[in-house]
Amino acid sequence: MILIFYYLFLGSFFLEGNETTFICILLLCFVVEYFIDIAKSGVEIYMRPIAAIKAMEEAVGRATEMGTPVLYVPGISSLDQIDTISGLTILGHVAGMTAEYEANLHVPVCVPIVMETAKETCKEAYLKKGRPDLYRNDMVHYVTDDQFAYAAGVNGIMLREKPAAVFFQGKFYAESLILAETGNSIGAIQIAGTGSSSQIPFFVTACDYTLIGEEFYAASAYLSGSPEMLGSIKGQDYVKVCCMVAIIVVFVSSLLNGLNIIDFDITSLFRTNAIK
Amino acid sequence: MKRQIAYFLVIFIGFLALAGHFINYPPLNNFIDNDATQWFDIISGFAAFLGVINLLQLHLNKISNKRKNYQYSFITLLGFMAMIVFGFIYNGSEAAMGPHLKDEGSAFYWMFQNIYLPLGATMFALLAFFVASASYRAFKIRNFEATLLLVSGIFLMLGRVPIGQLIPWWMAVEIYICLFFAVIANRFSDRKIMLYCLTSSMLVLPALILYFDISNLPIFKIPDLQEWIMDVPATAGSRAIMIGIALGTIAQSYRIITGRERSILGD
Amino acid sequence: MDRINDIFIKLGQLDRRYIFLLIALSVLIPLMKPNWVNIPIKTTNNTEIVFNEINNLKEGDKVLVSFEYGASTKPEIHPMSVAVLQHLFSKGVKVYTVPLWPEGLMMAKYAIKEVVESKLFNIIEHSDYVSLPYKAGGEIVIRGIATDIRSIFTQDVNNVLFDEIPMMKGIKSVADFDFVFDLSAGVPGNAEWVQFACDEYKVPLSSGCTSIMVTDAIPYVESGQIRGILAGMPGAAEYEQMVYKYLNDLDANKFINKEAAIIPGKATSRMSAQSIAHVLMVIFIVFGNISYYLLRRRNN
Amino acid sequence: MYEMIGVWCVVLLTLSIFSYLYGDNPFYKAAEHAFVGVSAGYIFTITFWDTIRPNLFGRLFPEAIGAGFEFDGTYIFPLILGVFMLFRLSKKYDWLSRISIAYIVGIMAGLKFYVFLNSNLLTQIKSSTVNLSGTYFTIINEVIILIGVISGLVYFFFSKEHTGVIGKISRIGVYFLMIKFGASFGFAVMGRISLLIGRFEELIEFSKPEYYYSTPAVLLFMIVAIGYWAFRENNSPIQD
Repeated sequence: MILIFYYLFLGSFFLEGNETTFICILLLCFVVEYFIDIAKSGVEIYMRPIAAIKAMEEAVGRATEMGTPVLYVPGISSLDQIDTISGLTILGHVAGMTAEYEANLHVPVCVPIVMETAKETCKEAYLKKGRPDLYRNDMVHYVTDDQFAYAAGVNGIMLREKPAAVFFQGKFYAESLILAETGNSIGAIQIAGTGSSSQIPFFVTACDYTLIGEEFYAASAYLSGSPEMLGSIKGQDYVKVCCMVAIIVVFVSSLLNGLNIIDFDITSLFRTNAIK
Repeated sequence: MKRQIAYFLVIFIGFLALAGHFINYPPLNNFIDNDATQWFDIISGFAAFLGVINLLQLHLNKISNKRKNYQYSFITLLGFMAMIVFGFIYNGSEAAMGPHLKDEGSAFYWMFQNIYLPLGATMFALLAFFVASASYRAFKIRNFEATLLLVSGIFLMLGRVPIGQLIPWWMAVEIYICLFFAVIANRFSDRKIMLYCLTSSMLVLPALILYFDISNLPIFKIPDLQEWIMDVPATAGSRAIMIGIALGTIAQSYRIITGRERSILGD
Repeated sequence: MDRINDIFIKLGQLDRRYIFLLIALSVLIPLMKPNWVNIPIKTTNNTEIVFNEINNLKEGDKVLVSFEYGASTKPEIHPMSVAVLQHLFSKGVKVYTVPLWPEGLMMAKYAIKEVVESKLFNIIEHSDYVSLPYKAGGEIVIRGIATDIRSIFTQDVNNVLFDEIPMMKGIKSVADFDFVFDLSAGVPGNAEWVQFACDEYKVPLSSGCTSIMVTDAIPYVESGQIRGILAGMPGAAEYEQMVYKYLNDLDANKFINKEAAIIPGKATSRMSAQSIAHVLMVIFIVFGNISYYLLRRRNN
Repeated sequence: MYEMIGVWCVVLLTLSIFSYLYGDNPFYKAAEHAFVGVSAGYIFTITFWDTIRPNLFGRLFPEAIGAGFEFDGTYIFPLILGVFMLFRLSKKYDWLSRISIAYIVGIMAGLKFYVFLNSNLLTQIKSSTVNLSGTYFTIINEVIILIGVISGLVYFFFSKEHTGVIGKISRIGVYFLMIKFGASFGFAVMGRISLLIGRFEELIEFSKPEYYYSTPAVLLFMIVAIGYWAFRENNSPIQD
């Protein structure tokens, strides 16, 4: 229905050149919504255990036992990166854990607007666990906007407070290795998660657990455990299958094209005229 | 009610931003293309003010409570105030206020050049040391995965400097053999047998290669092998990660703009 | 045997501060004493292409050199800039510098200053070289240079109007240049020069870039859209040596002042520092593994 | 004069940061705190002069500011949203700031949705074509890439147990990921060492007589001071 409507008004009401993207979005919405519906109807959804997510509670527990704070680093980007938003959603869950365990949470932040959002997230998390008394306004504080100055500041916090559990969840750049190595040298349990593909190797080698790429974005849904969210993850898996099929189709068709068996350039389908 | 407004706004704005890419309505397209991110910058600019207040609060608190290491907070406050004074009050150069930030004669530029830049560059350079200690610790032949990490790391390090070009083919062969045995070392129950196998293959294989005259195959040149690792398996790996990240981002955005992921607004 | 094993295991548990110290020395010594370590540098094909392209330029040709790097990437790129400028001036080529990064302005200034102060060449500003100011906009500036340079720039870096600069006469767009050389460390960089200017207007382009960028640029080099490439520190060292040899072998001509000393560039000693540090790290890794192996066997 | 002070400043700060490699010490602490303060001030100043003033006020009061923009009344909205942000400071109206945050989260989620779908997902799928005009070697390489991408994606399956066939394929995917990580690592080594070279060259330059041997002087002073602190700490009965 929507598709017919779309093609009917293509050019006048809709921009031309974006057809493939539009169809992909429709397909994606449909698949995800379908699985959310299934999950809502009460069907049990299997989720593969991810070690890093399981370890989060353990790490908070250990920090509580040792009487040291839990350090949570939400990356150095602003809210314009989905990574930062994902990091903050995970922060919501971690703050819930620290509220339960009565552990001390410490969140140094690099960007003021992220600080305000993180404060909001933590406050609500404590409220929801029924421990608003434990929330302090200085749990979340601003360090500085500069990448390496922030790294230096967080380094200092790690060296002097010696947190037993350190979370790195967000968008990281070159400073990732400085942070992870310092955390490693003070012997903290480190759990990292990032979508910055060039920084994943450093986290993998210096941290105890790492959420790699896609796992990181799914972590919040995992932690929430609500059928709606789990359903969306299942839907995401099926979108992935579609992608794999598409890759194989592209490969095979270009193979056939090269052998002159068919005469159709499939890449022409992927034309996109982005407004950027 | 107050909360509902925020949720509603996320959903409304999210779909508006998405629709801006498809609906043919120039003001909307223009907004999505330029103004939307400008607005974001402006709002974060206002938030910067909050950051400053927070910073001052934190350090003044530290000083007034005489918490541990409070003396250093004076340095932070001093540095901060100096930048603000040089940025808004004292100029020092002939340029007007505003452009003076980038004028070589201004006090602000002096601070930038002699304090801010060297500190940043040196923190950055610390990475050279950390990358060394991290690789020392991480590149251990624990299992097959770790070995792959090590192999591609080492070949990249060697293949990209002139020394890599000086490594002759037979040495490359010996390196391969050693690596191979390092991986399968645990399969041998007797150490002697392993050593015999190792030495014999170290002698026989180069001889075989010489006999068949295939010593100038690219695989025996570290720089060429390095290039292949970069171009083929590493490309495959990074493409898989990239697609994964794209899917994760898309799904997360979808959860946000359909109002399902709310923990960021505290739910 | 056991004693040797002990030594290895001890080595494996070395405090990381010793590693730091060794890394520092491995970088510091080749930098301070370049003569102590002399690793022969083999020139690669891509560097030779760049050298030959520039070598084929004639007296009076106009070359645009674009600066897109800053302080953090200066060790890698700056030696290329100096060597390229030396090579160009020795051929009597007219050089136009344009920065596309804010810091590129300073870098261009330093590079020109270094070459002028070496007193090796008989060059005068505004008749042999001219520096354009920095304009924000990245690829928009490239596009502007490609179509109408005067829509973007009206004066040089010292606020001298183009009409008063003899060598700006007849320069309207990128097509009026005989060659473009791009020194880049990111975006905008050589990819933008290919896409927005040189490909369309058929101006030959070469580039020098950081080692991290090379993988992205290689497709353009293979297709000939970029003519050869100086790849990171190794590329800089290779090119520098070629230029050094070329200047030494050169007979005196009217562009070059043979009485001045020809100073070898810095990339070569930096390259030995880099090589030594890499080898040291590989040695660390090997030792680490031996000790790990021995330790694991002992614990079994 | 100012230049000479600048040089000594650079040397002192550079060496103070490097002293962290030995361990946490007062020099590093001082440099770290100075860096935090200066950078916060720097960014705040730059944000005002380069963003707020030209992009916001330059559009609302084009004549007074002269940033080259025409009057644009819609920019009253970011002004309002920005002021809402400042309501964080009030206890009563701090809920208003949520509206600003909601705007940002919504707009970024919407924009990234499209951008990632287009430029990462679709172009990556598109680039998996094979070019038959190459040699056998390149075709084999293309096939290896295909296998790597598919198996790597299988590793990211969340709703399937990694056992049996899926487990085996995802293991192959992990191998490819590991090779990629190793390669990034090797690359990083290269780039980072060149940064260190840059810093060391500056320090070497500043140890010349025309700078009054700044580097060795500062270095010596720091070694003595750190040694003295270490000595005192070892002897003092109370340790913190």
